[in-house]
Amino acid sequence: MENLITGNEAAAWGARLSRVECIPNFPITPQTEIIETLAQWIADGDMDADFWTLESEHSVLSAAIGSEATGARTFTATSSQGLVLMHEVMYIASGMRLPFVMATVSRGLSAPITLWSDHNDFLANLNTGWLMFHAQNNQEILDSIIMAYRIAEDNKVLLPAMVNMDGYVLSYTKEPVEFPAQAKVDKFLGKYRPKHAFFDAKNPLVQGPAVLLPHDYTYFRYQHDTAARNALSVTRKACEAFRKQFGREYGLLESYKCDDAKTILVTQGSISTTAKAAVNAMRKKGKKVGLLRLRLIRPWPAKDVARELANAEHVAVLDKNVAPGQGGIMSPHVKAALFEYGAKPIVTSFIMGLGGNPESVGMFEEAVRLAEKDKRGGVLWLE
Amino acid sequence: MENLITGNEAAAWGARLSRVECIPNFPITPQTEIIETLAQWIADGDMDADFWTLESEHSVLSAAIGSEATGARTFTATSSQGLVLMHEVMYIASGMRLPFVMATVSRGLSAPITLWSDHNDFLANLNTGWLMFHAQNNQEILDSIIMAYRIAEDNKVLLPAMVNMDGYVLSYTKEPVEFPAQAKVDKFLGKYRPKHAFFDAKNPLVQGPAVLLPHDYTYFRYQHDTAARNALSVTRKACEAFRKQFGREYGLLESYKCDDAKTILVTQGSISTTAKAAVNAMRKKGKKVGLLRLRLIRPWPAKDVARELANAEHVAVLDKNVAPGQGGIMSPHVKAALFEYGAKPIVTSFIMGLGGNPESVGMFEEAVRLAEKDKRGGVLWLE
Amino acid sequence: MSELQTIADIPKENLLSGGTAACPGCGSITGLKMALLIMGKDTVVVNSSGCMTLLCNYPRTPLRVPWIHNAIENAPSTASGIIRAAKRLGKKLNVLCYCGDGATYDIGLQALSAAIARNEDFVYICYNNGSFGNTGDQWSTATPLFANTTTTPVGRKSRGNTLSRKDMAKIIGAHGCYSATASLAYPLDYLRKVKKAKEIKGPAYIELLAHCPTDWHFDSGQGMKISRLAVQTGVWPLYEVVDGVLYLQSDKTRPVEDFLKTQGRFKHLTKRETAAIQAEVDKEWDMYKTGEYWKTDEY
Amino acid sequence: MSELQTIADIPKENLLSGGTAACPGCGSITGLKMALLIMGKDTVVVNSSGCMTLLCNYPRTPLRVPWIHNAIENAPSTASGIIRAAKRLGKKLNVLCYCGDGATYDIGLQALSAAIARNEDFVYICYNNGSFGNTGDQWSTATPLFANTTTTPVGRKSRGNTLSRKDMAKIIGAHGCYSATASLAYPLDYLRKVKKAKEIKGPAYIELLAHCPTDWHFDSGQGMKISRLAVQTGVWPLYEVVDGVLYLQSDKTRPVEDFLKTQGRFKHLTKRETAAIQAEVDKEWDMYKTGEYWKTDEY
Amino acid sequence: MTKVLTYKYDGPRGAPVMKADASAARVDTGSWRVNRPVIDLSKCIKCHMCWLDCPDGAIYLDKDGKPHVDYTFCKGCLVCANECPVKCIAVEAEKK
Amino acid sequence: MTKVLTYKYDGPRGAPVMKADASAARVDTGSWRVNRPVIDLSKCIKCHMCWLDCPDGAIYLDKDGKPHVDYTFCKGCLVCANECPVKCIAVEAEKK
Amino acid sequence: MYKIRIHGRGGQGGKAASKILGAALYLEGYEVQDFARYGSERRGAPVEAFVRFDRNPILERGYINDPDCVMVLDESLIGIVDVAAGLKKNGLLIINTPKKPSQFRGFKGFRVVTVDARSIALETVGLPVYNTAMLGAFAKATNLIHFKFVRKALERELGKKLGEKLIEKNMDAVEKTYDVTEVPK
Amino acid sequence: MYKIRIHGRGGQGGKAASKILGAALYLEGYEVQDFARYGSERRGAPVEAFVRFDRNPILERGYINDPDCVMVLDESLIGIVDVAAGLKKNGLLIINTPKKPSQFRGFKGFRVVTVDARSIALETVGLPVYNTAMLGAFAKATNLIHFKFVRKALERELGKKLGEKLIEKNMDAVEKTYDVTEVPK
Ligand SMILES: Cc1ncc(C[n+]2csc(CCOP(=O)(O)OP(=O)(O)O)c2C)c(N)n1
Ligand SMILES: Cc1ncc(C[n+]2csc(CCOP(=O)(O)OP(=O)(O)O)c2C)c(N)n1
Ligand code: SF4
Ligand code: SF4
Ligand code: SF4
Ligand code: SF4
Ligand code: SF4
Ligand code: SF4
Ligand SMILES: [Mg+2]
Ligand SMILES: [Mg+2]
Repeated sequence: MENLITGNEAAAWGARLSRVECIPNFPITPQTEIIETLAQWIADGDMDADFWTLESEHSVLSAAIGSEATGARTFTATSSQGLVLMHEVMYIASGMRLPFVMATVSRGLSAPITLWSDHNDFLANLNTGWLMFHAQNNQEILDSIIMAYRIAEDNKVLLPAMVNMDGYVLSYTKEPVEFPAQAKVDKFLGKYRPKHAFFDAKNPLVQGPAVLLPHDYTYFRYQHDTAARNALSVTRKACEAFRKQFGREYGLLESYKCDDAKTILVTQGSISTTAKAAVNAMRKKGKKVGLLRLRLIRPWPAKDVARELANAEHVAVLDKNVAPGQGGIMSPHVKAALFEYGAKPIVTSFIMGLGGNPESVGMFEEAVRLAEKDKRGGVLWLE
Repeated sequence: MENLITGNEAAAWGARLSRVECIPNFPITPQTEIIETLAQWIADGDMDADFWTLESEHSVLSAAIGSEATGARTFTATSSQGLVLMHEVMYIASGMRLPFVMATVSRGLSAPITLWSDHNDFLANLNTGWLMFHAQNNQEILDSIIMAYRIAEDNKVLLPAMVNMDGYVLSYTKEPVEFPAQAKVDKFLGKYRPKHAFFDAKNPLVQGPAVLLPHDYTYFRYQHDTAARNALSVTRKACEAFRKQFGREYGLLESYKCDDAKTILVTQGSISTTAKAAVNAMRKKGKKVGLLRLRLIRPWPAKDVARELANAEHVAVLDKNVAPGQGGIMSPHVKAALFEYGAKPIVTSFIMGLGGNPESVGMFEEAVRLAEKDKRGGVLWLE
Repeated sequence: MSELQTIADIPKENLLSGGTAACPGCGSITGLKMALLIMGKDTVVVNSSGCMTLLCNYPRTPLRVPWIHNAIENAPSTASGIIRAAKRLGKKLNVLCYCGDGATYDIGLQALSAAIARNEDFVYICYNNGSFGNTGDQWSTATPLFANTTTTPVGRKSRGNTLSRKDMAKIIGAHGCYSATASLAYPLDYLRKVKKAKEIKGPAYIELLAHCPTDWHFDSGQGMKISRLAVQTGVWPLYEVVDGVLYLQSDKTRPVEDFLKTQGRFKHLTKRETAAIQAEVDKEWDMYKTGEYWKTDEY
Repeated sequence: MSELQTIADIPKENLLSGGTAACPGCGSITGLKMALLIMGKDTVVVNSSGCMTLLCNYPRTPLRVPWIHNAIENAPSTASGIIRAAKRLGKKLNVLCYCGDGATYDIGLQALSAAIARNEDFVYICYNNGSFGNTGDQWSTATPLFANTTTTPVGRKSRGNTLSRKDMAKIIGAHGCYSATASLAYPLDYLRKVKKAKEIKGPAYIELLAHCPTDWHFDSGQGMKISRLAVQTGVWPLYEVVDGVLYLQSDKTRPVEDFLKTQGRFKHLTKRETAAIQAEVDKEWDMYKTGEYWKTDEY
Repeated sequence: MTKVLTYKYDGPRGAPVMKADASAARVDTGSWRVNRPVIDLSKCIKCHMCWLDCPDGAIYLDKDGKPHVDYTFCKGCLVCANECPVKCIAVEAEKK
Repeated sequence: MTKVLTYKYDGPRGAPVMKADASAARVDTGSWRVNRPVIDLSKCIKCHMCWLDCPDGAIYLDKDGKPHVDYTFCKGCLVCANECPVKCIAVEAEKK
Repeated sequence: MYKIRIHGRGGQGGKAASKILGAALYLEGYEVQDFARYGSERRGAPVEAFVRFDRNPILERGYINDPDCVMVLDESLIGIVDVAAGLKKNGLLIINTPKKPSQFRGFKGFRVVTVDARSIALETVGLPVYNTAMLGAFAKATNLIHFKFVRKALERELGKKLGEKLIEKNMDAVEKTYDVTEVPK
Repeated sequence: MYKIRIHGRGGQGGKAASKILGAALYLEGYEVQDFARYGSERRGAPVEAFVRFDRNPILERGYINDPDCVMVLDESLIGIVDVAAGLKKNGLLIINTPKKPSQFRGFKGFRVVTVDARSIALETVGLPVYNTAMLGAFAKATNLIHFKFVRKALERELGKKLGEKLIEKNMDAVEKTYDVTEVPK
């Protein structure tokens, strides 16, 4: 089955097909359509799950922790102010090793307040210990949510996962999306049967104890870090299984015409498809240009990133975000990866697309032009 | 005047000498002593300021925004869970360009919950657009708060600033601290007379409007970023003025015996002084070892960092924090700085000191030993 | 300011211009406009994220008084900073929080309750349109029973919102501070309450029913009529709580159906559901009339 | 479970061992221990950060029932997740939130109010030691008037806390749900309320005065006596609020001084200040006795 | 077209703050109107209910206390027409 | 001494979760005691108030319903001694 | 790739128009992307919606700066919004108006099509909903979509909301507009 | 650098002891760092405090693993806590106890000093506060601090809390302990 649906609907379908059991939620633009879609399905009896609106996103994530800690497959979604309001609890969800999935719909952060998309909200979570996936189109949103449950719930991982889409430009945009068959998804995912985190009067557990001995605390952080690193290979395997089952191919990264590229654009999210159009246009003009799309943001596949970029002369990292006083948030990670790898393309950092500032084929062409002129690795703002 | 005081008391003295007018607050270990000290001074009539406890740290920072937006010099302090609970409002405070100061007392994040210090809480703010200072001892805490007001309130900057100290090991530790004379501080700081953010019925302003045009939104982010970058030179000048006025020397970084060093340790916060003891011990044994202490974390003085490290063969970055699935939070920034600079020491990343895990002279010696053996730039956890 | 016996007594300086993004016939903006007539020029408006936030859409604002928007959940805390700073700096400013029901009943309740407990000197008006309006009509704890919203949708297996509205004005009244309900259809009553609230040293809370053509689904010109019916049917009793004692001001003279049938959000209601709402309202009014709750006093 | 007429009726299985970090004579842990006798084995305790959090100090716990600590402000929200999931998964579990006054009156009030408005089926016990205890005795909105705390310290220009306690049990009562006060010195009354709360389908709130030798400054053995005096002096009236109607259960038989003088946090009080506290208590009791607030019913 | 942004630093003016100068009054929301309220001043009793009730400040009073509609703002919600006690505000379809 | 940490991945067991097995009962808080409550069972009326009131679960009842103090836990708060209706719990200074 | 930008006002159904158009094109076998911008738009405020379609997968996203076709649901927007911004040379500009194309002098170099969708909608549907009627004009002007797919699309996107009768009436509007629309070469 | 670790129980004044000791040493002209660990410690639970002092600025921080001197405020801790952990060879171990040093067989290789601070405190101050009394023992055993600075330190750190009379009594305790403490070579 295929249909024309929005990114938000794709996320809702991802949750529905994953047979999530608990959906705590709170409205925020541009995410709201996800929960509205789920609400309508449940109201119509098309889906069976507990859906309840809490009084804030801090509480939403707290409730998700509660339901997941009890043993129910849990889903939620948020954006922007809601996501940063959850920040305290983000660390708690991952530190408690609770493998649920949250769809996030990127929107710029206040102040000043905006409704349009950029990645500052999503990237506020780089240190929270969550798995972070960033989708480029609606199909990938749906598929990634299903995959995210499989990866998160793997005993090698046991961590919560975010699946991000860009607000408006995906969340409210209809595209053709193919629906995996329910039976196949059921097989792909199985039931959630936690061994470590559940509530049961006969086997009573303490979840969330204080850990005041630094040695023990360090042990748990080490386990957490290892679990996150395990997600690299677990994701690889899940992608492979997914391809076998559903025919669509995903990886930690998407490398688009990088093999012989002299200049490579690095992007994430929905701007990547426009960037691919730009690559195609430039290729037509005979320019050796490629695109590296970051898909798995955490754990950070540093080696894979570096390997793809190592042979380029120029790399243009396009950050649809900004950390004032530092620059694009992803560019230091890309540079560090290259540094570790010992590769030395010239990396130009671009800041663009803030607060919904639109990208275009022309913008990526311009970025390539500017990057190829760059001798020292500068920072440029594009509009 | 000199006295033996704790880091928390030093922070309180910094606020007192800066003649702060509004102090919204909330208790959290190990910060509480700061507000307790201020409360007692006010109760005794030794200090004159409005001190009020709100019902959460989210509200504390919101109130700080309110008082600073009205035109009053504002101070607050927090730690750990409180700091991450403020996360949403952190972006708002800086986006509204409100120059107040918050002392933070580092403590590891939950889950699992701990009371002891690491830097995950402080470093959760790298993208928030705040100025971030990290002090190494009590004297520096006091001095940095005074300097932070001067830098924050500079028209070239107009951004809020955090001054961080490590919990327990500074916050609860007494050290000799010299007190700057009030009159000199008054001269150094002047009164706060905002031109952009105040409330007045005769000159009514709208603060915090929605900015729905991406172009305008981008403009404000650009201004914000420029303001933050301006803080590099403004801080340099403030340090110079401070030295002239008070005789103590500070910079963006502290370079300790780096000139001829083959191996350089990179640290921040209180572990730096122990690291210096280790450097001294190793120097005595004839090893060419140095220390680079990060003091201004945001804006990020990438060039200065790279310049100091450029000639070393080995760099050991000691992160008292961890981003699961990525590693030490500062190490990619250090590597990116070196990458931009084109320098190529081998950088070994160390994770240590989580949840209060203690450092020691021996640990730094071991780090140097391990770094010098490292050929490819690894990641190691030390305890 | 005189005694507000008639419209003639209302100051005529309008501090809120048109040209805003508010829907035609919006009760929420009407409530702000009216309140500012009384609050006057030396008032800082503190707004929580919601429909009113979009009034100030850079680079334009309809306001002639200071305004701050911080976030959705922190208007009272922001207000407390303003109040303290103004006092320190010797500025005479009234502080008016103007916040939606979502911000008041739900995500900002805590900041409000705390500011009241701290005895902050401010006026808080909750404009209650019964939903998260700005995000497009989602259920809040202020949404009435059975209302159709996008997160409590009517469907093959659902009859809309299953929960009763949180009784906010009474909850605030239980804090011991001034708490009142108001309706735009009784503007003099509303503005008298605003005036009282302004004059009180300390916190004062007013909850204004803010008809919302967009989410309640009615023609934009009908708002005042619907707000009047809310009072007349007893769905929205007018009262004041002073020192913990409730003074009832309105009377219940019509069946709730007269109110419900004016709005699309209730159009799915069966007779039985209408009767259930009637029963709930009757029960509440029994409490008023028999004084079970609080002492009641006729208007 | 029988009717709880005497201690003999209390189940004897203790679900909370010793060996914890709680101070000797701690009322808060006593309250938890007692409540669990009634709540029983199939109870999940949801705790907010506070003194009780340190009971479970890895790798040790005194508990024999499931426990979760999430953060300071979100126990009721966490609880709602547990309740929903347990229902879905077909697990029969009672959910008991056991939270401090800071977590209840202040930083977690919103989550609590919302969970009640959503009609979640849980028991919430607020153990009220009148301060942020775990951080070392800072003022909360549950701190009594004039109490000396580290953030409302007595000093050359200050007489301690200047604000009256938020009247939480009444505020919760105004939500329309079961709300009661309790004292450890009247354990059967307390446990009867716990039993009632457990049996109610939906939310039920109990506020327990939890004597705290450390912050109130008294000898650890005196706690029960002080808790008894709190009731006898009317500082801590025992009542239940059911369907919005308050049923008073205790009587005020002694001057407040008898209570105040037992604790270091009040030792600076002048006669006038004691009288002011007496006046405040008397005013509240006048309301009870004349029925101004709510209907009152003798115990 | 794609531009490289290079703003100069605007100091305090670069903060997202604006004067509360009712500048929205320059925004033409009159174009939203589908229906147009027209006051028949000959019947008007100057009760000012329309002035008070108008959500958009589109009714102003002249020196004599007579109400007038400012069609730049008036969104045509028709609250005024419905609430006028003497029904002297007529509704006309807006011609486009 | 400084160690390089290299834990293996412990799967679900690496989560900060523990059994609610009353393992704190192995912690000796009896050493905190300054004063020691001593029950005179001959006077005891088995009202069980001490059992109910003890904050630390340090009083247990034997088969006959007689209360005994478990001195491993008893912190010596003396609540029991104060609350015993027949005052049959004596207080002795803990000898160290 | 073919790109359409729709200008309307909040509440006039610009979003629905893009949805139905998108669905119809999708049913025709095109790769489709349809996108309605939501901002602070209220009833009456200017809003935009977009449709891209192609035989190949669509990579470009977001705001359409260079449409092949612009549809203006509300004539009064002209002058307030630069509706023709970026419209390709000789691009199609469909305006809901009783006026003649020749009365729109400002739009040089574009193919202006006018249609009195309002009147037709009132006549057929009985309500001032212009979006479906406009689809008829689009079909006529471009010859890109079949009626049967428009009907299917209508059923799919609005069937639940409107019910069979209204769908029928809307189809009447589509057909009627199709018939009366005059297309410049 | 000289490093002291103090073991006590919550409520016994270990923190105060480190404060007063720190202040006295500071007044003596040393660079000083004093640090009390706070954790979940309640009254009665084991707690630790630390003092470092030196003629040069102190760079090391945090927990003291290798003290020159350990003070044990509460004898009952021995066996529960490894009080001598890391104590330097021949390091000083001062224990508050009525017992003789010879009764502490476990502590080989250290200089054990015992002092019945409890009794002395009860006698002089009238309260079981052992911290000040222990300072007398430290002064005697190390000869590092002057009484006058102990008094000053007491006034500075606790003057507000105790008042003049109690300060005097505490000084009595210090002196008395000083006198009775026997120091092994
Ligand atoms: C933390 C956070 N969560 C969610 C939102 C999204 N949001 C913006 S306005 C709004 C609705 C507010 O509802 P209400 O207070 O009733 O005001 P109304 O929109 O009805 O005017 C919401 C949920 C937000 N801005 N911040
Ligand atoms: C967000 C956040 N802020 C502050 C704290 C610090 N904190 C931990 S426990 C506590 C006191 C809680 O007080 P209360 O709820 O009364 O419980 P008590 O400590 O008195 O048992 C505080 C403020 C925290 N853990 N999280
Ligand atoms: S949605 Fe309702 S409250 Fe919001 S602007 Fe429109 S009419 Fe007003
Ligand atoms: S501080 Fe008070 S509430 Fe906390 S553990 Fe000690 S006695 Fe109990
Ligand atoms: S129609 Fe509405 S906007 Fe226009 S004047 Fe009347 S009330 Fe005001
Ligand atoms: S409401 Fe009618 S009568 Fe009153 S002033 Fe307006 S137009 Fe005149
Ligand atoms: S003294 Fe306290 S801890 Fe010991 S048995 Fe009695 S009540 Fe329990
Ligand atoms: S309280 Fe006294 S009488 Fe009662 S059981 Fe205990 S020891 Fe016996
Ligand atoms: Mg609302
Ligand atoms: Mg408390």
